[in-house]
Amino acid sequence: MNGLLYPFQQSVRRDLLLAARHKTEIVTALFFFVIVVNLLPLGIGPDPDLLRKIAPGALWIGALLATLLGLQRLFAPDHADGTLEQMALSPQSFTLLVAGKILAHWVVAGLPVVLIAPVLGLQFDLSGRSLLILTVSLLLGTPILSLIGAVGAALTLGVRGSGALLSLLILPLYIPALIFGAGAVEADLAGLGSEGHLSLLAALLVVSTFFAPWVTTVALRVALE
Amino acid sequence: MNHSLVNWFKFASPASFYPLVGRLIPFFATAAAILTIAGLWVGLVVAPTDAQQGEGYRIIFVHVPASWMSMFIYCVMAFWAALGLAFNTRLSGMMTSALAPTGALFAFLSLWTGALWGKPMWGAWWVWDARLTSQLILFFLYLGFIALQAAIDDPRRADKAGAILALVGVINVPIIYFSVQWWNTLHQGASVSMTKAPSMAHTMLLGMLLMALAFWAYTIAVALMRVRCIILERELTSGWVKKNAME
Amino acid sequence: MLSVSHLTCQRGERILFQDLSFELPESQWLQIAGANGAGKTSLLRILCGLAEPVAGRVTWNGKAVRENPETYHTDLLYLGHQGALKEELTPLENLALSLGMEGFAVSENTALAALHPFGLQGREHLPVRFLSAGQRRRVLLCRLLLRPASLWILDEPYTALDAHAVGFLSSLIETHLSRGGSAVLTSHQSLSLPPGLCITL
Amino acid sequence: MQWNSFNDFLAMGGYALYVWGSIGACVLGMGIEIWMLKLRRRAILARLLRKELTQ
Repeated sequence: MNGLLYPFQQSVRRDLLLAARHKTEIVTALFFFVIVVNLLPLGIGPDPDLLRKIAPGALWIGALLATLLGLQRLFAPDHADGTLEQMALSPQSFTLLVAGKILAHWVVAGLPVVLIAPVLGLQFDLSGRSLLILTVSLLLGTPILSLIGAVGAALTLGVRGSGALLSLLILPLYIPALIFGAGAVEADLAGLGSEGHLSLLAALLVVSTFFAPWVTTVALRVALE
Repeated sequence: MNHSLVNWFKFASPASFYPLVGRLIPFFATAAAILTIAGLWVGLVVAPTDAQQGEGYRIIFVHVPASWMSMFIYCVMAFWAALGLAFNTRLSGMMTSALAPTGALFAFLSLWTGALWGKPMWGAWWVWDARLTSQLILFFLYLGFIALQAAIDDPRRADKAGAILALVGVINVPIIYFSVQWWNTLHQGASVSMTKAPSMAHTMLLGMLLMALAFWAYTIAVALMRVRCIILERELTSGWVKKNAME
Repeated sequence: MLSVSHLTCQRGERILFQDLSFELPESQWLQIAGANGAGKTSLLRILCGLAEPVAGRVTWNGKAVRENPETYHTDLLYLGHQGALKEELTPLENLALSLGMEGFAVSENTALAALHPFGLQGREHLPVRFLSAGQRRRVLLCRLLLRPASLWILDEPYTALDAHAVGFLSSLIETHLSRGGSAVLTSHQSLSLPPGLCITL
Repeated sequence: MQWNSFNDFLAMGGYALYVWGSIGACVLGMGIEIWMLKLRRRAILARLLRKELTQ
């Protein structure tokens, strides 16, 4: 038993290894994000001024949906093959292992979105400064989506129709993150500065990092009964 | 099913709670009826016409109490949820599930009456006003809770999962209200706001208070009726149900 | 020492068992017999602290198992029905990572040394997907060698094992008991083990 | 008393649709909720009776 970090790191490593064995899955989640965001100009029209206005909202809603897509595979496979039970019975704190899984989910579902966001931002004719703020807001925001989403995934584990149910449960809880994240760029363009939005987003991140893994563990123990 | 389950408070066990509730329901039901009639009478007949909004403002006599109730019920649900998780009494889970549909109804009525009030005043059926938007999100939270409980078959797991969602929700409600407020001031500069209630004459306040009490009594009566149904559905096998289900 | 008092378990509206009490002292083993669906697995899950009984208490060394699970779990090793193995990972990775997550750093050759007595040479680097049910079971049983635990709770450990593996597992259990450990098993076959307690649900 | 005749009361100063629409929705909503609860209770008692007869 050496330290608290080792089990956490092993939990992250296992999920990343599993994701690496399913490379196609990472890529499909990313392409889903790209396609959803690119649908908007096709639906709304190519006018640059309009696109620049809706760009933050479009990218954020794309990130929201991409994370939601990935949440299905957060606990369900482990529940099916019994590894989740073993994690619940581990001498290490179950919350720590769950936190590891959530971090791995963010690395697989959230990080690619953050990395590709600037490229998509160019499609929406965003200026350099707005691109930077948008990427920072996504960098702060996507972990929140994974954390809160994990609570929903745990609550709907093994429940019939959990796909639609998960989005109904979680999307209302995503709204503060969406408002602060997408609003950051808007505020900056309006000259109000984006510090307010980004600091609130960071606060949301700290609060959810602190509470979400514990609540997810409680929900998982209920699901495992 | 031995009844030696040690419960924190005597009527926590559904068997002794069922007849007790049976006697309370008529009391709350009549109180709700009387208060509603009194409230509508004061609101629609006695209360004076408003200077700016004419007679249209009378919608607040149902709109504001409905909004209050939708938020109040969610907090009561969170209270029962916390109780259920802490003391593991079956009854708390049943109370939470019994309250949810009524809360959802009031959230919907608040949105419906808000739209009907917005149309004559601001010319649009839906106004992206901070309070109405938050009310809409609260309605989604209710739907999420009801959908989650409906999707889980095992009553014990449904209670616990619902309790967790209610507590997560009740923590998020103020955050959502704050973020929508923040969003509203950014985009509209708060020019259009429903929160500015018209100057409240004495009788108007009385009318709203009566309607709030009426909705409150109504909620208790309906929630108790529903909790009796839930008790019957869940305890169908145990002996006592056969005896006094008719009470 | 594991002690159970007045345990009652209910699934849906059916009561599986009622007022069950027993104690399992050190170096003793307990067989739980009973038809399928009699509640054997439910009892095991209650003993592990995964499920909550309708009534009754389960204590390990005097402390309730559900109070602070981490201390109980350091002594507990539970093998359930399911394989608890990741299909895409190799047996080596499965063992190393699952034990790592329990805080036991396992080097590659200790894991290899555990796999060989179970006749898994040459398959250490093959994803579990390609292994047969029996081989998967044996990979799982390697945890018994690598994971120090004083209480073993094994659900149908002998299923899908060939004669050699059955013998090896029985000897493993015997050495575990001789070192003061205790074990709870469910099984349909008659077991070539020293006489132990038995409960029929 | 604000209204000098019953029709004025019904007209509600030109906002009849909105005011009666709101109050009507509330009364309707509450009525439906109570009615559905009655149905639900009757269904449970019927199921109880059927179980009783079969035993």
